[in-house]
Amino acid sequence: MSQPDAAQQETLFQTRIDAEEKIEPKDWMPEKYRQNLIRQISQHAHSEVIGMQPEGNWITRAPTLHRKCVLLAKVQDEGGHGLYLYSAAETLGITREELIEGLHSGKAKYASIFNYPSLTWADMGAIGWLVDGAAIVNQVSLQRTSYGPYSRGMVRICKEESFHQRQGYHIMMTLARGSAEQKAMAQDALDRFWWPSLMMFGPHDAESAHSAQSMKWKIKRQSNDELRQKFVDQSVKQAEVIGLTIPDPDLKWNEERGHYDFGEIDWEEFTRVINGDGMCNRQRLAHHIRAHEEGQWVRDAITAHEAKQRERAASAAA
Amino acid sequence: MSQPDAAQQETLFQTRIDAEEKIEPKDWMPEKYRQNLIRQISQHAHSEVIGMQPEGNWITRAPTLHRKCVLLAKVQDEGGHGLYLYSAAETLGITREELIEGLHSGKAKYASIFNYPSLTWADMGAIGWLVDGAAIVNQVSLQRTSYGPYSRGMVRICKEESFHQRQGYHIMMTLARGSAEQKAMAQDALDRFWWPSLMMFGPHDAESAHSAQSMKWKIKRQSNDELRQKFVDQSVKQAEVIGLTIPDPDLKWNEERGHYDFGEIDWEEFTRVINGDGMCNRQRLAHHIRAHEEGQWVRDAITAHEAKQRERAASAAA
Amino acid sequence: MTASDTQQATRQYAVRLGDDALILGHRLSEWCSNGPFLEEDLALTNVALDFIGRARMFYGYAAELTGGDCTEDTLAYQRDCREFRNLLLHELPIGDFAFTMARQYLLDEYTLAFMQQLQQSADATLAAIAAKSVKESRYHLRRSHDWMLRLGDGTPESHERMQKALEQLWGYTHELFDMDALEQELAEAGIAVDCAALQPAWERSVRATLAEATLALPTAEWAVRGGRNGIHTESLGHLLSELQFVQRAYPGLSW
Amino acid sequence: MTASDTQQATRQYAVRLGDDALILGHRLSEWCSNGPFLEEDLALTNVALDFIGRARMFYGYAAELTGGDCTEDTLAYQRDCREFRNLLLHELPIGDFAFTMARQYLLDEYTLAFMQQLQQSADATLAAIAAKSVKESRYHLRRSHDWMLRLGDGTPESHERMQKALEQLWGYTHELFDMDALEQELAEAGIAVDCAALQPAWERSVRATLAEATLALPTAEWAVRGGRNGIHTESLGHLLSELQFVQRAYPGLSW
Repeated sequence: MSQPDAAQQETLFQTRIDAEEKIEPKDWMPEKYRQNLIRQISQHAHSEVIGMQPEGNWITRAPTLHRKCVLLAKVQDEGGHGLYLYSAAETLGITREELIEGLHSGKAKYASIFNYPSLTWADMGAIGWLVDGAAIVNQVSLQRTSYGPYSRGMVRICKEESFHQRQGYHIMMTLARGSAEQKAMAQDALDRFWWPSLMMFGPHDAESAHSAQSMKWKIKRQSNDELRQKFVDQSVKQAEVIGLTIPDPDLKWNEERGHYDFGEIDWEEFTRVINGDGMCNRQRLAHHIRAHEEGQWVRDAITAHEAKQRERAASAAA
Repeated sequence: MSQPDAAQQETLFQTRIDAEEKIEPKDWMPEKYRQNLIRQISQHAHSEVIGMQPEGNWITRAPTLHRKCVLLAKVQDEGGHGLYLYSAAETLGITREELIEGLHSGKAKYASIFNYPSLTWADMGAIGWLVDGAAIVNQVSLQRTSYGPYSRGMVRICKEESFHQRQGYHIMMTLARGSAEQKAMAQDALDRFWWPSLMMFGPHDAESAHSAQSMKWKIKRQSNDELRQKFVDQSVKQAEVIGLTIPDPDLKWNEERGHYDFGEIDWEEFTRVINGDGMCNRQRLAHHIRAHEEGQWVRDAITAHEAKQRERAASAAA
Repeated sequence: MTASDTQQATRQYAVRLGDDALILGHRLSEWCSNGPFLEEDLALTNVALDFIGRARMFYGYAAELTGGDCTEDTLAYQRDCREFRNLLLHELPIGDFAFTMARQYLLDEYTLAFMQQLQQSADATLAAIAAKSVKESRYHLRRSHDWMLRLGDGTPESHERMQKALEQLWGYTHELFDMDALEQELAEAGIAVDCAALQPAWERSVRATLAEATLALPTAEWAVRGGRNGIHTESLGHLLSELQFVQRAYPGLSW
Repeated sequence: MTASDTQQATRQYAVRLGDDALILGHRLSEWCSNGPFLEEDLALTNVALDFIGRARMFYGYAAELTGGDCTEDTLAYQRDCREFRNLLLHELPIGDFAFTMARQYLLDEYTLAFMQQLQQSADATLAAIAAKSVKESRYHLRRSHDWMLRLGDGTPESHERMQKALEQLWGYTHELFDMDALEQELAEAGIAVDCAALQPAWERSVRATLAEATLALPTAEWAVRGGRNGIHTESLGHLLSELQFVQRAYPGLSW
């Protein structure tokens, strides 16, 4: 049987995509599809892992033992998501070590929201409510992504994330119903995290570099602006319930569209933070690199120990 | 002129001592006198330096800016005392590096009181009042020690220490007159530091290994027990003034002796702590060793820079 | 002891055990996002969570025995250094990964045996907490025991780090087996564990593990004690300033 | 501005300058008993003392302008992270000795020039504090400048550490020269320093020193800002939990 040529394969591939079939690791796929997926999954994985830092920053200072346990479990879940996602990326023929190198060299990105510092306990609420909230909107959509392992990872992750979002919202609610100081703390956290959360969905569709092809390949299923709108709509109501004010004077219900209109995002800030001028860009990477380097001797010890074990097993068998 | 033989020199030396003449660095002195002095001065110097740790432990947590400044200045003074004393020791033909090696190897000792942890802010009061207080009693006596550089160092140090003692006492007074919690904190600090302060004067005269010879050479001018009694007498009154209770049921005024009688010291604890089972023995040494090792590259840089400077000066002159 | 004496003593005992768990849990939680690789990061966080959960159970019981406004949180957040009663081994700063794992191993051997005994307590609540803890501790011990082998019998560097950690920790282990009057009385009443009795088996297990891990049993004779009397290392105060910050800065609120 | 506006703005300005001094002083004080040798330990402590003393003067003045129960200590001990207004460079963790010294040098160049200007302030109290600060800062600068040369032009290791420290610090220096509306208005009233105007001379001095120290001026373009708006690095909260512990744990008492 002759090999189908590249064009045939590509057509076949697109037919499968169009038929909503899932692509699996051993299936043929265009190199750009593979690269695009690696980029997206690795960014997603790194986001989960780097996202452990701003929340990890409050574990030792959580105000009650109950909140401390919930936060610890949450951060652990996020690391777990990072693990699934690294595994999903590995099915595309890249190693964990390569993925980490990409992060450390700056070649691979992570969600820019984690370049904002977590400054008060209320930030644990805002991050859970808004950042996880935005992530879920995106991830729910990605449950239908065309690559099988990624899609299945999203299903699993979505369940946990919605739990996290409720916990974050509950922190905000408790603060908003607390003392004047606590309410101010909650409002301040909302003020700081609102716009960066909207930025999480990426540039407007018209300006989005990877969007068109990703939509065609069904790596992405909904556009940045559609997802952002969905997030705004749900968040406005949630803010109202607990009496916090979304920091956007242009926000108002548009009866005709059936959606909230909202103000323009400060894309200059978006670019500035992505390009390295966020409060924590350097800190986040330096932290990850330091921990990785400090762990080298531990990883070496495991390798050495396993080699010794194998040798012993071999000489016992001989 | 023939060299006087050793016995003659030793007689001459003792005559000078007996006449209250100060021995200066270039004077002849018995080797054991020199060794004895190095041991004592280095122990004294190391005590000043290691003593910076328990107080340094509260600089970042001092409860008012005023107290913070006073404590910073105090710790700085102590380091300064360490410097004078290292210099005094160096006049006896030992280098700073050798002195520090002695400390790190455990050959040289420091005052065992610094093996107790500083656990509350009141400990800054108790250390100033009692530990510096005990040190002063000893140092006032040492102002008349027979070795010139040591004696002059003591004069200079005594002035500052009495200032420190007043500051420590003032902290205790403020706490003792404060809330019930504060008063309890002060009493607790007194309870923990009282007995170790009495131990600072060393074993009873009868058991003191170096005492007889040191007294004869006038390295020491008063016995351990005399000095301890003096300290007890002054401290009892000071405690009364601020309404704190010295933790010794046997303490009572002895009209006949004109001194306070006091209970027996727990010499087992004394030995235990000196021999390494104090709360902080390992921590104090490890801290000093770590800082010293971490500073190696800095000291190397100074040496290298100075060498470069000299070379440049030489080639400019050539 | 009268019933009220017993209750008061049991309360103190529960606080002690809560303090042990909270402070060790706190130290372990400091590893979050600092582990040598992601799986281990999560495992450490997971163990931290077990210990903080355990602290909540012991404190919850102590609060119940205390009555009034006392809660697990007042116990955790409103006592200063001198009131904490944890054994010192739990509070030592985390050090490097070898130090953390050596401490964990030494404590896991102890804690598993301790909780197995406490399951037999005449106090039903303590026995129930212990039953839950035994399961966790078994898993903790399997993990830390594996690490002893991997690091002890790994590279020369890991071996050296592990040996050094053991030397630094050893003097703090003796206190684990001390019985003071309170625990003596409670042990006689069938409530507390006779931890002095745990020492021989503990030492046998530790010896066997170290031998397998090609590590030497520390020989330097030193012992530091004080935790059960509220005499701590200087690190505890710093830990508490962090742990308690929010509650101290904004007292009396709900979170 | 009305007189009352001016007073309110001056108060805020004094708090900003107090925050700069306190937070840097705190960081320097962390070196106590951790310096590379005893003389340097004392010198660092001494500089720390100058800065904390300076903080007291600025806070004292701010407290006077505030009235009521406000004191230097309520300003230092009763505000949380978001209320602190120090420029970020002051709060960064101490790092190694090269990092501390490079930070100190960059700030000493700035602070000396700043205080020389502030001496001319129409506000007599600020001018007087500045006059005292100028003397101290001259000494600080002499010291940190020497260290730049010694470490930059010392061993390969010290050179590398110093270069790395400069790279890590550089993005935080831009904020030193920002003027917001408050400072703009106060500068127009002759009270505040026009710090934007200090930049050219600062950069000339820094260039000259780095050249002499065989160090390269960092070229990476990045800038982090936020201190004057209470947006801080995550390190500040931890610093405050330590700094404020006693006052937070035992509120409302005299010490």
